[in-house]
Amino acid sequence: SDTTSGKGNNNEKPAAQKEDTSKFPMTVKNDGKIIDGGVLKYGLVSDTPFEGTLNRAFYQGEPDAEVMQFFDESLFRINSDYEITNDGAATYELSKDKKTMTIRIKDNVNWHDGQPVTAEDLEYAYLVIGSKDYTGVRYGDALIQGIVGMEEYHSGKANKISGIKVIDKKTLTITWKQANPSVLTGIWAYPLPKHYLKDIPIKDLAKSDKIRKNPIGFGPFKVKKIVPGESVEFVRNDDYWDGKPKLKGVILKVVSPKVILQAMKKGEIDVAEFPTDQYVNAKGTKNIQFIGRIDLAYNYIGFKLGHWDAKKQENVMDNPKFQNKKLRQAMAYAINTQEVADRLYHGLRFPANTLIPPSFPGYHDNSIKGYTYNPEKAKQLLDEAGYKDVDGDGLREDPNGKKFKINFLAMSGGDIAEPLAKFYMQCWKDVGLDVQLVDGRLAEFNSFYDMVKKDDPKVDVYAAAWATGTDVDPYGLYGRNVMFNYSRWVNEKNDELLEKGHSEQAFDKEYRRKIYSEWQQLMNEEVPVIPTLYRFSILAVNNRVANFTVDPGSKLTWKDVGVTSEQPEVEQ
Amino acid sequence: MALLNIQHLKVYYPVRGGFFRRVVDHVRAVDDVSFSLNKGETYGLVGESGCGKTTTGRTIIGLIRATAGEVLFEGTDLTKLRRREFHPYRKDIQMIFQDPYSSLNPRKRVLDIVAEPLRNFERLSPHEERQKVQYVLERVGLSAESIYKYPHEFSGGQRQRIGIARALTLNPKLIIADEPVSALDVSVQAQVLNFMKEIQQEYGLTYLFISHDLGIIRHMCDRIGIMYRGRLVEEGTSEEIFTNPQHIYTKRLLSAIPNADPRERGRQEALRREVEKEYEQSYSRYFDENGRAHPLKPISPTHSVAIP
Amino acid sequence: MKAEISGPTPVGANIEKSPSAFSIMWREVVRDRLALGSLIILGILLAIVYGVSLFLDQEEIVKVDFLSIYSPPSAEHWLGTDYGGRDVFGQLIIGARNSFTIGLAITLITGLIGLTIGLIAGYFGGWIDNVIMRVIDFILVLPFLMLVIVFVAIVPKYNVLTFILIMSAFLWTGKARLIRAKTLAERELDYVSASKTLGTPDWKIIIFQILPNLSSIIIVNLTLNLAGNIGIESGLTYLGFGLPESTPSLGTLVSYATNPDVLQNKWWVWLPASLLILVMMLCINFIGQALKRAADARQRLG
Amino acid sequence: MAKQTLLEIEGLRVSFRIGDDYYAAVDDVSLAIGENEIVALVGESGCGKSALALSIMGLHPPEKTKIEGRLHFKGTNLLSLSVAELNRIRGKEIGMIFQDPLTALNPLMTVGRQIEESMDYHLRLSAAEKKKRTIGLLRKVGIPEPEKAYHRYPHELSGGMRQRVVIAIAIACEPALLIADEPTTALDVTIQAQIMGLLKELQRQMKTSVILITHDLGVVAEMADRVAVMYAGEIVELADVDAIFHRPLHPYTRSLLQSIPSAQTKKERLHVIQGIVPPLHKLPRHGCRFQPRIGWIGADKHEEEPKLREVEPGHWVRCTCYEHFYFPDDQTVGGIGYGAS
Amino acid sequence: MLKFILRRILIMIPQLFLLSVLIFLLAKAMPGDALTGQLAANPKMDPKTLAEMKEKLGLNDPVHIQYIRWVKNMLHGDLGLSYTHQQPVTDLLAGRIGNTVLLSAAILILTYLIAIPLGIVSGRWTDTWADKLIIGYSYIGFATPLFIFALIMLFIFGFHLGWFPTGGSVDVQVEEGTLAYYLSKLNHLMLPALSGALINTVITIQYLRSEIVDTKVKDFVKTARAKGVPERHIYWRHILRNSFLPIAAFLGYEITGLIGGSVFLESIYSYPGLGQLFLQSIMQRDYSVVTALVMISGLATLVGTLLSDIILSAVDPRIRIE
Ligand SMILES: Nc1ncnc2c1ncn2[C@@H]1O[C@H](COP(=O)(O)OP(=O)(O)OP(=O)(O)O)[C@@H](O)[C@H]1O
Ligand SMILES: Nc1ncnc2c1ncn2[C@@H]1O[C@H](COP(=O)(O)OP(=O)(O)OP(=O)(O)O)[C@@H](O)[C@H]1O
Ligand SMILES: [Mg+2]
Ligand SMILES: [Mg+2]
Repeated sequence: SDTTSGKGNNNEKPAAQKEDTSKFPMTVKNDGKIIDGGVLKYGLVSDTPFEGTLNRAFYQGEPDAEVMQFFDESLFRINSDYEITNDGAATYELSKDKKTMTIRIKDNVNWHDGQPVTAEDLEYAYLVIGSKDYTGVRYGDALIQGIVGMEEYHSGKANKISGIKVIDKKTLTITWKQANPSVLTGIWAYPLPKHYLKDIPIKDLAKSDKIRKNPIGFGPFKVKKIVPGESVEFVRNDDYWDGKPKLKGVILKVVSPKVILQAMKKGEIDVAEFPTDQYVNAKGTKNIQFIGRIDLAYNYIGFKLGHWDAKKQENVMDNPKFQNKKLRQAMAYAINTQEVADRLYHGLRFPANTLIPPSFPGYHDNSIKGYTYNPEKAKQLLDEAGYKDVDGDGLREDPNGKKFKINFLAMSGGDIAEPLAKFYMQCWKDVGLDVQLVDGRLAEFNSFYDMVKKDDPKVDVYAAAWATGTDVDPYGLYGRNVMFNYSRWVNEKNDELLEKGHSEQAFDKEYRRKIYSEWQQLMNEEVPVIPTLYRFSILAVNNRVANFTVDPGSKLTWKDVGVTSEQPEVEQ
Repeated sequence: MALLNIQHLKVYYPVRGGFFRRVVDHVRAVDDVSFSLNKGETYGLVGESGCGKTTTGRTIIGLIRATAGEVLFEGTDLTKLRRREFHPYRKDIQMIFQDPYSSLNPRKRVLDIVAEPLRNFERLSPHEERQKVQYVLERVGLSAESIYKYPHEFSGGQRQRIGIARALTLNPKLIIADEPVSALDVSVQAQVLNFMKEIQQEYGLTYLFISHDLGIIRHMCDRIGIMYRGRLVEEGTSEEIFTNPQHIYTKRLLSAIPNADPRERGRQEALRREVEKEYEQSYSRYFDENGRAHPLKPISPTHSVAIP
Repeated sequence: MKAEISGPTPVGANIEKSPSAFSIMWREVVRDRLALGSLIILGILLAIVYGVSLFLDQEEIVKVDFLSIYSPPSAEHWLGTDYGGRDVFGQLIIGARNSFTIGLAITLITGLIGLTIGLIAGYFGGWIDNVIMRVIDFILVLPFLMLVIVFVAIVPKYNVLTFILIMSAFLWTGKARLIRAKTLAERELDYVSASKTLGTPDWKIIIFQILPNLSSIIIVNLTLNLAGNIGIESGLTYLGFGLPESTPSLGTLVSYATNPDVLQNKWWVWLPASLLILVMMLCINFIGQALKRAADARQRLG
Repeated sequence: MAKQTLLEIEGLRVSFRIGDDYYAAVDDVSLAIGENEIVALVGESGCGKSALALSIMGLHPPEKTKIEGRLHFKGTNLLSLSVAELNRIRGKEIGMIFQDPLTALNPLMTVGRQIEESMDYHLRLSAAEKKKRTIGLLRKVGIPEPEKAYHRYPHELSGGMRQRVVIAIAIACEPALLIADEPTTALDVTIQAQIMGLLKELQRQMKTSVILITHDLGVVAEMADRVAVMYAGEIVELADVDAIFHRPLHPYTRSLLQSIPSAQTKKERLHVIQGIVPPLHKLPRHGCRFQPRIGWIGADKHEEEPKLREVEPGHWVRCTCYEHFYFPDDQTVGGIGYGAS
Repeated sequence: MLKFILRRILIMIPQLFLLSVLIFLLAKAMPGDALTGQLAANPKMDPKTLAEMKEKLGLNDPVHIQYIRWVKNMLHGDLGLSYTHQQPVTDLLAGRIGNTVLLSAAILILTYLIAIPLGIVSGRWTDTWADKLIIGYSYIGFATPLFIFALIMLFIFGFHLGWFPTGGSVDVQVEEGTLAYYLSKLNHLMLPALSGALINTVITIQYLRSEIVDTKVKDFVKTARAKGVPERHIYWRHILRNSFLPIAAFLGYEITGLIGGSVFLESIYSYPGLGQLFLQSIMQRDYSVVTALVMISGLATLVGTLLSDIILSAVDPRIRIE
């Protein structure tokens, strides 16, 4: 509830590292026999209706993605590192120089209206996103802008993208200006049904009925009926390329997080992403199981070290207040993240050690110890750095003997926000640091980012979170020329490592792993931001559901999910 | 010389209507009225409800702005004065109100009520002020300790006397009495009327006495003006009006008064029928095509009638 | 009749005999057992709340203690703790103090604004009245809740003071209308005309003549309003636009109940605050009803 | 007075609850109304005239009033009737005209409907008949263009017209008894004259009896057959109209007559009745209630428990003090400092 | 009549204009814009594209230009584009307004259905136990926050007893236009409407009661009794009609209250309507939606007051509307 974005814009099933999943299974346990013609009720847990922009190229809210998972999917399946495989509706091949990818769509992949999914459909998706009439946000992606000829097309100089070639009905190639290993996780592989949408001008696509009311895809279920914003009825797509789904249909309903537990207990909902703050109360419920995975996200506390020079498009590290590494380290040691994780989050979060979460099992460096709670160490570091209590008020002064006051910006929202912020401040106070909330209150989401983005001088330290997406590359968050590097920390070693991390060489997984391990160590040493917590996301599943998993390595998909009884189990 | 001389006084109230609530018409509450009051006399203004008596009185004292015409008080036209300039004249003209209940602020003690004009016009020490208030109160027949009481502790007649005391504190020359007793019970009414006569003599007051009760008018007034729809239809001494009415409206008004002698019942009824008949027959002779009275014409030095 | 000036009567003797608006109201409240009981209860409550809060350290109370999250009532925490391990009883006391102070402040500020504007509009009438009424009409059509939310999002420093000011900015209109209507009626009464003819300036008439006559209506209205204003911030808190948690209020405690678990299983967090609001509102209401009767002579008990 | 008695009031006492106690506003009133006669009730404000009238109609709120005594109307005691039974008499047998025509009519109902309403319950008539009868009534009470007036709302009529409507309502079912509570007080003299004429005319036509409540002695003189003078809840004098005006006995009656200025004859001085009518809860409960207002008549001249006594045929007076009454010469402005409640 | 309505509409124009300026400036003054949320969600976004999008949305123009454009579009029935919904605001509202109107209407109807009998009982038989009970209810209702009450209702009737559905406005499986569809809508409506009405009604009850208490001692009621009108007709024809007038006059402001209440009810009952949309939009800084919603609710209030006046003039002959 305190994150910026929920879960990022990934739809693929993220994997969790095996050793971390002990807390939750990833797949439901149900040995019953799947009945024929079962209908599953899926709860979309949200305070608000889903927006209903049911198209991969245009949607913005996470709820829409949850709706889309039933009827539309990527051409590729992925492995546990979120890299594309050849098990999906299409296969791929990279050229020698790693700049060109050839994509072949399988023959039996058809849209819900019976038309085949073609190479042109995928090209059309790129044409839509790259169009200057395009109203969505996907053009911002570096991988899309990096396609040869994309800029020309976008500025209107060309009417095709020269880097995308349709070879035949089911084959196309995409060429990038530079080789970047991120294509394996970040390639856009959602075709648009051109035959269905081509008559609608691109600028009107997002509001068209063909996307909002009668969307089609090639996924395991077809949309039968939508009650805008609140529910969707899906029926089985008998023509699904991967075989006939086991469920006859799915009913998706928006459920308020306030009542989801009740709804699960009553069996009104079979499957739902479960709000973590209610997990404690739900724990013992007999008729449901919880399965979980580690999110592609982490919470952190950032130090404001400089500002963003918009003209030069560059971060400038010019704020002296936190330039002393020891001060930053001390503040990291001072906070008891373990206690937060255990008490406030009841174990649904756990202390973070690096800036690449364990949900990237191939890249997360578990050997880094991070900053575990150690107030003595913190005090020692502060003493070393010259922050001592000279006037005896219990609070440390800066090396010049002046009052040292730290302004902490934290975001409101949810029950936990306030005590969490309070707790951090108390921790810091315990080591003698005077930390106050900016404006004396938690900042509401928009004000928060307003202040952080604009490098408001009122802010010294801020607590935020990042969703990483499925691409492990941290450049977009910590690069020198990246606006989202909110701490404004710049460092040459960092530049070098990040550059190497998405070079052609990095297609070598081992190499990449080494580079990112180095980077994690660097960040751990320099602490421009303190990673605080990783998180689980959990789903509640009624006992009658079988074959449901959140394990991306598993071969199970929605097609395999079934129910083992007509009626859901109900809590007595 | 007349103390007060009203010349062609007109007071119109705007009537709003139409799309933008603009003024579309006027209620001619007072429509060209002229009369004058001599020092020491009581001039009675009578007429049916809504004929403009109150408006006339309130215009004279400056509560309502005149639309046209002059109100000459000792030669000064009050209607032309600005707020500031009017201030000194407030001392000379005072008003007695109809309702003794609403004309005294229920939240004020008698002392504050009666001293209000003193505080506006004279700078007195609290002690002097209290002495003066007690003096006037005793003049109107209320005991000295009443100054610490509130109006609701008094009967209607006593309240009316407090109102009179308040009007008297500044030694006014003219008092406008708008139906001063119509809210009072018969017995109390007599009290106030007697009293008003007494103080008139003592202070040499001039009254503009407004009422619709002809019995009271006859009892109180030296001269009488009969008003009808914003105009005077007849003016004369009390005797002339009551014994020799000329205008049909006056006659009708007089005949409508119930006769307090049961033996006169039949005669009174006959008279009434007769006047009514005449009224119907000769209506057009007395009123113009708009139903308004004609300008007054003198038929004797003291008696004027609105006839063409 | 001979006038004899008797010496001035001593002032004290008669003064208690003349019932002022206040003494009438007082009498009415005392006579009504329900109102008297309410007054006593309210008085005790407020004495406790303001008294105890003197000894409580707000910093200490809002201090997060993860070791005792949601602990049920015990000797240490009389009313248990909330999800931050903070003592509910302390929050209740300080919250009640804050809420009552907020309610009172809003009531007084809106009362003052409404009174001034209502008196001016009602007394002078004409275009002044017209302009004021148009402004009031305008404010009345504003979607209150929505605009408050927008305001809350805008103000740079959001604390008790700004909250009071924002609420007051919207809530004075009703009072202004009421006072204006009453002033209009009062203005027609002859005592106002009398004052005018006696040469009293307008401002004096407004303040010293009309205002005292509106006092009972004002007191009644303010009392009944106070009842409504005590829980005023709870709705906003529920929507996430209430006061910061570091400023405990009854509304904050009550809106914890939106967490279904708290609502069902942790009664000690929200129920005492809800009951306290209820009791305070009822007490004030009962007193207000008695005052209302006092203001309306027809309904007086005696 | 050979006429048959229509309504007989016997020992009526009407008390109102103030606080926890009951106070009598009407006390020991006995009065018989004969057929086709007009009996006037006069007296100052607050002496119980309306309270008496409303108790005949059964219009006092039962939870606040106590009514004792007997009210025989055509042989039934009105006080023993249930509301439903009373409703069969109200409007049909007894009609009432209220004082203030501004408030006595329902502002949301057309005049026609309000008149018809009483026919709904008392007469079996079709809608058309009712309308016809109503228009007839409107014409009868002298409303011009009755067909149009039928559809008018009260606020569209002038005060005089409204009072006519109120009268039309009261006589809609041709009641045997009409109670008119100050029917002309709110009206101008000319209109008052018309209404008086109308009432008398109606009374003659319909042979109804009328209880006329007023404090205007002129109206009494013109209208009434008999007069009951009330003071402080009691009838102090009851006699023919001629006797009241030419041979008044009770000091109160005599004082009243002396205190009214008349348009017919000019008096130099008006008589002032000292003091005021005491409010309900301060009424003296024993002795002559008028005694405080004629202080110059010694206490010994009053009866201890004054009773209404017939001093000549048809002329009744309460208390013996009338025998000793005289008007003092040295009239002052009125009781100084007296009467603060 | 027509003229009156026209004049009222003319008066509404400056009010709406002021409202539009106010809300526009406020919206601009709020921290963050429609893109703020996107940034956080989409870290891979390139700043150039961002600037481009800002430009495209016209967020870089001077405020007055933005205002004029906004008003102009609005006058053409174009309320702008919802950034988060990728949909014209008009379409967006069209999809939701039905629900809110339905809910509000249901609350209004229930409010009166509850208030009228209770108000009558309590006003007619004052000081009886029934009256005391009703007054007690009205005090408690007055002191109970709507959202708490709605939650409790939801838990009791939605979950514990299971009488009503716990979210949404209609079942997805029922065929549109069939009887089952309307029944399902009604079924979903009942609980939120009832919760809203039970709280909303207390003010009306108190109002009605005191009106009845005042009206029943009026002279014309005495006149009616003197006519021999039976008690129940006295109430129906004389007392109640007169007592309802001030309630009719209140309708306009009632609507403002309903709009506020819908924010709570819709979010608790997951009932997709304008209130919920407002909350969502303000969080996401979807200004075109926020401004449109505020304008609409302002307009609704104005129309409500107009409606009050028309109703009032229909029932009260003293108020004549030329
Ligand atoms: N403020 C006002 N606005 C519009 N019309 C008014 C106003 N005051 C009085 N009038 C009208 O002016 C006319 C004269 O009114 P005014 O009060 O002077 O009559 P009046 O003779 O004193 O009557 P009454 O005997 O009832 O007191 C009436 O028709 C009245 O309706
Ligand atoms: N409902 C009531 N409750 C208490 N006291 C009442 C009630 N109605 C009348 N009274 C009192 O009873 C006394 C007689 O009142 P009533 O109305 O009968 O007088 P009245 O002779 O009709 O006077 P008026 O001429 O003013 O109408 C008065 O003192 C009055 O205050
Ligand atoms: Mg007048
Ligand atoms: Mg009476």
